[in-house]
Amino acid sequence: MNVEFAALALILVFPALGVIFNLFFGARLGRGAVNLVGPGVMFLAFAVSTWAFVKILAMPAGGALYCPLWRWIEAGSFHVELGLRVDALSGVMVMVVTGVGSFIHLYSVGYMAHDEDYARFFTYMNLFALSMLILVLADNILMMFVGWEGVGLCSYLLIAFWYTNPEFAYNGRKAFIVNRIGDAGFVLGILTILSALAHHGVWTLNFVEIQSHAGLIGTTAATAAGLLLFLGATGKSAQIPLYVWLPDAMVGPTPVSALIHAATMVTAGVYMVARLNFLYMLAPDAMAVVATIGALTAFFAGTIAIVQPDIKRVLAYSTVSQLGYMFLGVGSGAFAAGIFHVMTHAFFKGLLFLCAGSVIHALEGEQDMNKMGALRKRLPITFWTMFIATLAITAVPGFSGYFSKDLILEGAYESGHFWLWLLGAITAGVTGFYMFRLIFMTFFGESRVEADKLHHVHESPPVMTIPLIVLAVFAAIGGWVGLPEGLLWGDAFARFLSPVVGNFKPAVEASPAMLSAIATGLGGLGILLAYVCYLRMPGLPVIAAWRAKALYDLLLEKYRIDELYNLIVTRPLFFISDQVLNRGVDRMVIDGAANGAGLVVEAGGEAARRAETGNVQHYAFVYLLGVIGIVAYYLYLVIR
Amino acid sequence: MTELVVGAIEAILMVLIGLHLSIFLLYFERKGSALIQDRVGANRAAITGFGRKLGMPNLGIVNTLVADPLKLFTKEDFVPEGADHFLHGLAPFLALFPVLVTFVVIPFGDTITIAGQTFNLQAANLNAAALYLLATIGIGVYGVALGGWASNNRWALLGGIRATAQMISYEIAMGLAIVAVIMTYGTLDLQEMVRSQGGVWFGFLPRWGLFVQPLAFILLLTAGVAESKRVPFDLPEGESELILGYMVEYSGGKQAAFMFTDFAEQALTAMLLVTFFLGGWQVPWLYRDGFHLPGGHIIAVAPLLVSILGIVSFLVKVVVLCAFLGLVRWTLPRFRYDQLMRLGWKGLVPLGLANVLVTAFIVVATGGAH
Amino acid sequence: MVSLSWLMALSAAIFVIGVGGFLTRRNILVMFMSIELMLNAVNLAFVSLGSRLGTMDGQVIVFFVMTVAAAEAAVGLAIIISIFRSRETVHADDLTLLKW
Amino acid sequence: MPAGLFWFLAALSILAALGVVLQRNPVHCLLALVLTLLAIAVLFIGQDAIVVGFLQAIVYAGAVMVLFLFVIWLLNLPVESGPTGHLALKLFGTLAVAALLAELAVFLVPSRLQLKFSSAHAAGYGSIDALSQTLFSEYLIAFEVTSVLLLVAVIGAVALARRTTQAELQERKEASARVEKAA
Repeated sequence: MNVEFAALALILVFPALGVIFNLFFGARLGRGAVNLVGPGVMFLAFAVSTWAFVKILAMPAGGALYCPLWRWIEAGSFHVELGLRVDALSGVMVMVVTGVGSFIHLYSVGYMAHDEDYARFFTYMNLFALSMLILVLADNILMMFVGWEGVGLCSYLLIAFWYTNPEFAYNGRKAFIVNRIGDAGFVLGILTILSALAHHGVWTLNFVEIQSHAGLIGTTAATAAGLLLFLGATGKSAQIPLYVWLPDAMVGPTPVSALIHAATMVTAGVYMVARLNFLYMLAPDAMAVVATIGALTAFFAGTIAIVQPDIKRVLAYSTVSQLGYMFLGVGSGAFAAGIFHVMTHAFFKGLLFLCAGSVIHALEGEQDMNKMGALRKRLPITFWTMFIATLAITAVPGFSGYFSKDLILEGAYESGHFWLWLLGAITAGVTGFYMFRLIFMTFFGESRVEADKLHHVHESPPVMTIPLIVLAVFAAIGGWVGLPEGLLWGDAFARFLSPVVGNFKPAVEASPAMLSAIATGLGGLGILLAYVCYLRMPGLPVIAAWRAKALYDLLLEKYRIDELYNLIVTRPLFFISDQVLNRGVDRMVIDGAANGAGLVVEAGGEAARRAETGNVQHYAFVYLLGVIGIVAYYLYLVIR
Repeated sequence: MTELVVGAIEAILMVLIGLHLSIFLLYFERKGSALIQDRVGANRAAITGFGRKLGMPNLGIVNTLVADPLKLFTKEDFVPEGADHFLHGLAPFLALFPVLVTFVVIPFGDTITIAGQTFNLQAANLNAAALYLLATIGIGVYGVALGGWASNNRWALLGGIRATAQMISYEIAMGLAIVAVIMTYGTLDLQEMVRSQGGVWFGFLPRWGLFVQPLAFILLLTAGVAESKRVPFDLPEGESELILGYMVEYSGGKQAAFMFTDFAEQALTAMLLVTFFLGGWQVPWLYRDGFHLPGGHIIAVAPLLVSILGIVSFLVKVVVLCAFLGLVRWTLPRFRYDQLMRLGWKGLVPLGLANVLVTAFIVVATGGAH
Repeated sequence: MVSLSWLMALSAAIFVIGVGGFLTRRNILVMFMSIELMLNAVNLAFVSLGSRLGTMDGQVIVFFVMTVAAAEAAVGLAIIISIFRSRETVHADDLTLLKW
Repeated sequence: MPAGLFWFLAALSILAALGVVLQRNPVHCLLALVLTLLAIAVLFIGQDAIVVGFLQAIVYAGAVMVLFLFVIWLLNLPVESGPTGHLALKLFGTLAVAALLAELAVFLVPSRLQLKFSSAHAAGYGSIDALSQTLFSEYLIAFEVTSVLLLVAVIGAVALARRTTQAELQERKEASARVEKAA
């Protein structure tokens, strides 16, 4: 059942107005206006989203709202109609984006209170949210790509927000370029779908229409399209091999990190895979690749997070790891579980970043956990909210992360990926370890804060703590919409999404309680290990690091993936650019042609200029010769 | 062949009329101005006192009409050093010739029937006579221009330049006036124009062009005076400034030719005004069969007499107008050169254009002149 | 009736005389006059052909040629005066500024 | 047009045209040109192109050529003494002109002019009526454009020929001084 609902456009209009206002009038009208408008438009969009979401809930299963806009491209039989569409899947996403986004915006008011460039900051933030909303609301894949590109651009702008620092600007550029690689795959994926359908005379990019004609797409084409699109997703959602930009993105302001990691951008890949579930269902090989990459990324990033000293870097790798879970989920066919994890992750990871921001704010920009400790008493609200978020991410039963992660692991196991399940379960332990390492090092133990900063460590203002508290509530209870089957309202979330993403069909029978117990047990083990290492025996990690120095260094240096990329991609590229293209092609061939043309013209001109006497009669004489010639020609024609 | 002979006779007749009018104007110049200025004027030459013996006052008429030309044509023809001999000689001819050939298109009477043969009293019955007028008047510029230049004299050159500029400027006003007239009558043929001025309006008012095109009349009058370079437009000659302008280095017969040109132009102007605006040879209320007086009375007149009356009417009108032009010459002071140009370009030309425009509207609105 | 060939021959002769004048005279004013000669030769050809064909088009074109010649004379002579003011000469072979 | 008149006018116009080219004195050249124009005007009228013929006399000979005369006076041109111009140009120019004349002459052999001509004209051919009918219907746009051309020519001529007055020079100097001061 589809219902036209024009107010959907407002969800885009409000942030767009915010962008325009902040861009053109923000700096002129001052901080007060910007602080009102920047988060204000997001809350308005949130309100409209809620309205739309309530309407969807009120509809029978499978209902959707749509809002046609205008015909964008028209070329022969191919045309693209712009339109917005909200069904169960995009409804959840739009709620997450506007909801979490709103609170991050609100938090930013406090966080950016001392920054001069607040207007530019909120312009980018609004634009970021706008792009993500376009991505989510799009009813066709091309419009989705517009949003896809938009978030890429905004991430570049925001990561390099403090562009006067060359390193920050470099990191912004890195994010942009790595994203471009993925985007190339995405475009090719779109074209693959288009050509596969056009081959059968169907010219469309609309999701609903693609789905209704999905049978026309062959397995090979579906696999190719799925893999190419997934390449885009690895770029945007920071999966192996294109995850390298995300940890470096930490140089932007912390609310930006929260926005990137929780509400926008990185979840785009997961959303895309879930949105095109019908395509992936046609291509089991592509699904397997997605699940494998997801599980590997989850484990791989988790291990790096273990040794990182920078608080935001730990969170960044944890995001990469959690995103790996999501891809494991959608790759196993448990699309609802993946999206469920997107939602819960938005709550707790947004909260974690905001808390980390609060800590950094309190310590005047200090991000090294070796210079923290014992902040529990000084930052009570931050501590408690962050603790709740940590419980959620480590999947302590009852908290939101528990339900979603459980469903993913269950899906992985039941779809027959035993090894991937095992890897995911181990990663749960790793998660428990590095998250509690973060909590213990930051809030417990001896204070290692530098003396001159210690005396004005203070709790953040209410404009920052209120979003923390709100998000903490959701991080705690947000998972209850997906209670295990048979308990109270059962798996309401999956039932809600099933008209869009279909029901999960297990291939292998398993006991959910057993799987859950193993994963939770491994998580508890990780927590216990962290407790032992960082509270009971603080010397132990140092000894371990000394004993296994090679491994420790490898982890600390992120498996030297960046260096590897430098070696196999960047340096050869530079070499070819400089030695072959620059010195060979550019200077010799192109410059030679250009200069040669110039030389020929110059020499020719030098010879020809002698004919230019400047005397009009000489010119007239030559003209006359021409006239005589023409007359002679006609004479020839006549006489013949 | 008869036609050619008749045409030649008529042409000679017309030129003679023109020349005699010029002589009359010469006389008027002398005695008329004297009258206006309250002096006697030319009074010395009375051959053998012929007139006085008969008790007549000394009119000086012989002096003016005979002695002056005699003196002029017997004087030495002097050409200054460095002058262009050929052009110096050619210039007076170039000035006079176009004016004299213009006379032939002026109709001086209706058809006349003698011995069963009907003659049109117009030397050359051109059907584009109005254009012919403009062409010959345009060519007349070269006489004075070259006369001034060929004399190798600064005064003469200045006079020549002034004359040229003045004549081509006022030619435009003249042309515009004539265009309005052409539009009114809907023809280029002067005889037809005069014919259509026969008859009356409201039972008594002659259908003269003056009542239809009063503005064109004033324009043509002004421009005609300027064309003939007479006071108040005699700046090219300007005795007090340029001695005698383009004529300064001329003497004898050549100078007489230039003088004559001015008088002939004056006569021509008068004839054109009469032809265009004063009914030409038309006598008020006189038709082919006699006078039709406003009251309804008809006085029968013999056809031959009607034709002769027409010729007389034409001559009378021309003489009266010539006299009027002479009056103007001795009444108005001379313009300054900038005033002259301003009057021409900012006064007459816009007025002429407006007149043409209004005429065009009326002609179209009343369904054409045909 | 004069043969059309003779009329065209007259036109050609005047045209060629104009061309010759343009090529051989130094004075740009006289060169200008030679151009007028050429224009008139062409006008004569137009009128003659139009007269033989019985159409008014030839005459209309002559009318336009005259108008254009008037405009050309006005501007051209103004240019010659400007040149004379700055260079004190009207000889074509002294006016060779437009060369290498 | 009587044949005798044609031969007379043809001889006159060719002689006058040669006069334009061969006379040393620019004023004589100009007079020769006027004579050519008048001869051609009569040729026009002789072929029933009455209006155009008279216009040729009024506008071309009577006004445009006077402009030439003015310019000759204004420049105070001396009579050219001795042979002028490049000898080579004269030689080759004459040769080229002769070649062109020869070519055109070949064209004009009567047997080659195989156009279908009528010598009888409709009533009113060449009259002001006929010319106006054609001019204001078929060639209306060209006619209007010509008026714009004339306006442009007038403005261009004034702009080119007027001298800069002292007051204007002073004003320009002050303006540039102001600009420099501002900068």
